[in-house]
Amino acid sequence: MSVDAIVIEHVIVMVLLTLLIVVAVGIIILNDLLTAVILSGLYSLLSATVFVAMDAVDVALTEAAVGAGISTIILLGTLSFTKRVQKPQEHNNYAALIIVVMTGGALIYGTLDLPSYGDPNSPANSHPQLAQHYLTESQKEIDIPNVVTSVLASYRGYDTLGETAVVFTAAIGVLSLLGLRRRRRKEDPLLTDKQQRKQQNEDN
Amino acid sequence: MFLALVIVIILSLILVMIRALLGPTLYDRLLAVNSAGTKVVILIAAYGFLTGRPDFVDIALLYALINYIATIAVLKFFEYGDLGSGAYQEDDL
Amino acid sequence: MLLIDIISGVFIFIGCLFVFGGAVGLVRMPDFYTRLHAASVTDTGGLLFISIGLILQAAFVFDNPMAAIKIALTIVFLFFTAPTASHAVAKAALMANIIPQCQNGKSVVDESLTALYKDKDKDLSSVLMPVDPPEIISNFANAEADNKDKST
Amino acid sequence: MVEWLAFYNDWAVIVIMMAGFYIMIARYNLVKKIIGLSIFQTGIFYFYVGLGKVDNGTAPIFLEPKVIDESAANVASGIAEQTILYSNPLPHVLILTAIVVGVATMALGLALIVRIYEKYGSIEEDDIQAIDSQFICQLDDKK
Repeated sequence: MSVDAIVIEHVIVMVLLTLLIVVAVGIIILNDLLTAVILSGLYSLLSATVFVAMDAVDVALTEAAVGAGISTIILLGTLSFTKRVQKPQEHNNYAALIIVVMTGGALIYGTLDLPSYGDPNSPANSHPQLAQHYLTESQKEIDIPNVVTSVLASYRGYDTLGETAVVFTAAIGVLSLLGLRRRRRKEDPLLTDKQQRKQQNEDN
Repeated sequence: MFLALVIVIILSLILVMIRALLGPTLYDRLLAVNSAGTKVVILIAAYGFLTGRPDFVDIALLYALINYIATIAVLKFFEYGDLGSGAYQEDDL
Repeated sequence: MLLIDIISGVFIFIGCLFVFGGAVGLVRMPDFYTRLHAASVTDTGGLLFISIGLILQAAFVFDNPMAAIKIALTIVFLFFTAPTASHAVAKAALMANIIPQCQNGKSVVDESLTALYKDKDKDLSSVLMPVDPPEIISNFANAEADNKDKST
Repeated sequence: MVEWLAFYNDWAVIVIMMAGFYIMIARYNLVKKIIGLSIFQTGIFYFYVGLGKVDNGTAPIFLEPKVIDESAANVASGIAEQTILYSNPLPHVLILTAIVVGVATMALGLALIVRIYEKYGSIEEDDIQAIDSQFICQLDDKK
């Protein structure tokens, strides 16, 4: 690849990140919660594209399965148990805006010392015992063509074990909060005809 | 060729996003997101060709399936106000 | 190799036209159902043409038959799922009383149609027939009369 | 490339993070807060993965040697003997873990929101605080 190819890749990542900013601002502005959930699905779609453009294909796979699939569905499940409409807020929260702008300014000041995007000689990419070791030795030591898999399952296997423990704890927490109980069905006169018919069908 | 394809798809993605952000009804937004999903599938496939490694089409394959599942889940929520089949509760749809 | 490039380029160009036209239609069309028409039809068609171009490239230029098979599977899945999703969106919108509109913003279909559509016990054959032309004309005449009343 | 454009990705990531942060602290709706949390998380993911990106590199999945020769032959600029570059796999691993943990956190938070709605009948933060303060006032009256 030549220099032009590098520029093209950088520009594609920049455009996709800008689109992500637009979607995030849309989520801030719009008041309907269902709209926010739909837009967060769009956000996950775009974010997986960003991961593909940043060469992180495994992350993109996980984001596709987890971000676009599971998050949307559990958010919708929550909305079906709670209200759908957000209460409109009267005032803009200027204190929050000031805090956010100050934090962002501090972070932007911090980025000025970072290595530029895609720098092959940055400390993270050229460390001889981490990245370079994984890239050069893992084929001999573990013999899996996908380096991410070998790092995930072997070099950093305890990380994965801890992750599994966290997910297990979260599952226990969700189950103990929501339980396996069934919601009692109310005989509500306001049910629409269609739902009543569904109910009758189920009773028969 | 692949560069032109990627550019066209990103442009149409921007147009679709305009509809998703402006859409007057929820169904417009949902339609736009569904359409954006199809475009993202093409974009991921084309990006693999652009960078010279077309091995990563299986991400696009996964996306084609996940997008369908998400759309159907949202529509089921629209229609019944619920994701499960047991409780039909009245809510402010 | 050059021949394959030309053929796949033509396919990808046609697909790009479809996709971009569909996106423009999604923004420009006035009504939900016309937008649905613009988006869903062109997405499916554009995906088909672009994927054929990519399959040709993967199989002959990149020499990677596995990628070609994967793209073919993507076509198969999306041809099952995309029309189903479009149909489901349209059905949900009809259930939510979003009514198709015609040029002057007046409803083409009577509002009672959607109400009757929800009531499955009734016989739908009379409803699903198109509305009689004289009735539409009289509807428009009434609407114009209303407009004149409002203006005067 | 222009000098300041080298930092554009970092700045965009920071703007995304701050958008999520603003949703979290300025919106009263709890579900919206959770969505803001996930946006904040994805901003951090882009930052990490962007640190691991290497120019001219591909995804860290080893290529067959035959493909290496072909791609080296395809390089028009005449770098014949260049070894193939891969992106840094370590941030990808960390982010894989973080995504799954993030969804677990989100599920737990949403379960808490469902419980809060069952108790309070509202998922707006100010409503919940009003109900709480009312309850505390009642307790004081009883004393």
